[in-house]
Amino acid sequence: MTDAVVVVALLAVAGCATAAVANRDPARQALILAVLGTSLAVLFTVLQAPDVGLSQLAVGSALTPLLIMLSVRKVRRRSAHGKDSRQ
Amino acid sequence: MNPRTRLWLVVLGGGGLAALLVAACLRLPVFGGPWHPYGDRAVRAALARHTANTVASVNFDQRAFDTMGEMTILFGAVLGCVVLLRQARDEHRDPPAPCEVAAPVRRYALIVLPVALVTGLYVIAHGQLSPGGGFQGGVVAATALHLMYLGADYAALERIRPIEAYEIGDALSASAYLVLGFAGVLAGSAFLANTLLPYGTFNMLSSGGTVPLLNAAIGMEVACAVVVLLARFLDQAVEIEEGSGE
Amino acid sequence: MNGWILAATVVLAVGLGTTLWGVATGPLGRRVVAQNLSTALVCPGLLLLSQGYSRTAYVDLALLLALLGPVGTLVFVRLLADELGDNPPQAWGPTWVAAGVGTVVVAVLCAVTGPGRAMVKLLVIGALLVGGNLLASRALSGGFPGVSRD
Amino acid sequence: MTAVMHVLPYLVAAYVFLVGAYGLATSRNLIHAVGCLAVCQSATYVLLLAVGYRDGGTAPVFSDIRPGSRPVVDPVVQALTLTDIVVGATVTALLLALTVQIAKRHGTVDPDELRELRG
Repeated sequence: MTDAVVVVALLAVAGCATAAVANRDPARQALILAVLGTSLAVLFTVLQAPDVGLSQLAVGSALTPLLIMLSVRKVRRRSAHGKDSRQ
Repeated sequence: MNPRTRLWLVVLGGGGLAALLVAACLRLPVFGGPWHPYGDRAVRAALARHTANTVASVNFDQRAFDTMGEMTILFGAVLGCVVLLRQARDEHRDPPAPCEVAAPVRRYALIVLPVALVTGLYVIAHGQLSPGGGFQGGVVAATALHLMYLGADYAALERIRPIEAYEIGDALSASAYLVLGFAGVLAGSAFLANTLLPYGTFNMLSSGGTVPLLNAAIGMEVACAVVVLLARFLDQAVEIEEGSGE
Repeated sequence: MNGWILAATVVLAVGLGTTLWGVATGPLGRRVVAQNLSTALVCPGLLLLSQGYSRTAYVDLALLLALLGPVGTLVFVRLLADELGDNPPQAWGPTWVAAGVGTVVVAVLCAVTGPGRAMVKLLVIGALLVGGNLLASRALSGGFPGVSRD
Repeated sequence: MTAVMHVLPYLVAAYVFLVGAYGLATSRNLIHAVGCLAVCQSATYVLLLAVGYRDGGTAPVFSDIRPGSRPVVDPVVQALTLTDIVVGATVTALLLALTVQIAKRHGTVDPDELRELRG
C-alpha cells in the first residue's frame, strides 16, 4: 500500500500543471512552477529516484523562478519605458 | 487564421493525440512490474566497476558519450544566451542605485551562502557514492553565489563574481571532459572508456575509475554555465537601459 | 506501509493540497505565502519518507530543500516588491503551524536516530528549515523597518 | 485499485503533456508559453521514471545498503532524466533570452501581435 503516497504525488503534479497553464500572468505562473518543481521532487522521491529529485530541487526551487522573474522584470521595464519614455 | 479556427484545430489535434497516448499507455508494461532488463545489467556493470551510485556510473561511465552530448547542448545554450543578451549598440549601462536590504535578510544570506556553497561541493564530490553529482551540485553552488544579490545588491554580487573567470572556467571544464575522453584513446582503449585508473575500494571517495573526474568536470561546467547565464539575465534586468546614454 | 510513510502521506497530502489551492487562486500576496509554506511542509514530508524507506541517503533531498526553498521565496520577495509593497501579506497562523510541524518531525527523527553524525545533519536541516521560513515569512510581511523597496 | 494503479502514472504523464501543449497553443504571452513548455518537459520525466519503477524497489544507490539486499529500480531512465532536467533549464533560459530580445526589437511579447507586425 505504498501506492497511496505515489497517488498523492501524482495528483499534486497534475493539479500544479493545470494551474500553471491556467494562470496567464507570468509572475503568478512562476510561483506555481516553483510549487510544481517541489511536487515533482516529491514524486521522484516516492518513485525511488533521489538523484533526479535533487536535480529537480536544485533547478526548480530557485533557478527557474529567478530566470522567469528576471525576464518578466526586463520585459515590463521595457514596455513601461516605451509607453511613457521616462526613466 | 482567426483564434476560433485555431482553437478548433488545437482541440482536434489534441483529441487525436490524447486518444493515441491513452491507447499507448494501456499497452505499456504495467507500472511497478518486475521486468527491467537494462536496469539489471546496468546495476551489475556498475558494481563490477566499484561505483556505489549506479546512476552516476550510467552517466559518467556506461553512457559517458551521451553525457558529452548533453554537455554540448548546455554549452551551446549558454553561448546562445551570451550572444542574445549582450549589450547592444543602442543600449547603455546604468548602475542601479544601492539597495537597502533589511539586516536579518542580509545576515541570513551571509550565513547561508557558505553553507549552500559547501553543500553544492559536497553533492558534487559524493556523486559516485550517494545521490547527487556534477549536474545537481553545480546548480546548487551557482545558486549559492547569487545569495549575494538577495542579501546585498547587484554591485556586491559583481565584486565576488569576475565573469570572465567563469567564462574561462566553463570552457576549461568542457575541454577537460574531452581530454579525459581522449586519454582513454591514448591509453589504448576507446574514447571515454573507463579503463585508465584503478577502480579502487567500493564506497570510497576515490572509487569508480574515471567517474569522479568526469563528475567533477561536469560539476564545474554546470556551475560556471549557470553563473554566466544568470549574470547575463541580471545585467539585462538590473543594469542595461535602452537608449545610447547621455 | 509503515507508520512513517503513512505520516509522510498525510503531511504531503495536506501540505501540497492546501498550498496548491493557495498558490493557484487569490491575490498575489497570498500566493507567495503559499509558495513559502509549500517548501516548509514538503521538507518534513521528505524527512519522514527517508525514515520510512530506511534510506539515510534520501536526507540530502530535505537538506537541499531546506537550503534553497527560502532562497526561492526571497527571490519572489525581491522581484515582486512593487506589487507586494502596497498590501504586504500577513500569515502568521499558517507559518507557525508549518514551523511547528517541521520542529516536531525533526525532534521525533532525532529521538529515533540517536546521537551521531546523522543527528547533527538532521539538526542542521531543522535549523535551516525553520529559520529560513520564518525569515522569508517576515520579509514577506514587510516586518523589517527601514527597507527601501526598489 | 491495482488495475487503475497499473496505468495511472502513464495517464498522468499524458495529461500533463496535453495540458502543457494546450497552454502553449493558446498562450498570449511568450514568457507564459516558455513556462508551458517547461510543463510539457516535466511530463517526459514522469513517464520515464514511471517506466523504470519496480514495486517494493529502492534507489540503485549502494552507499547505505548492501548490494543485492533489496530489489532496486531502473537506473538507466534515472540517468536520462537527471541530465535532462539541468540541460532543460538552460534551454529554457535560451528561450527566455530570445523572448527578451523579441520584446526589445518589437515591443511586444504577444505572438498574435507579432504575427500582425510581420504583415
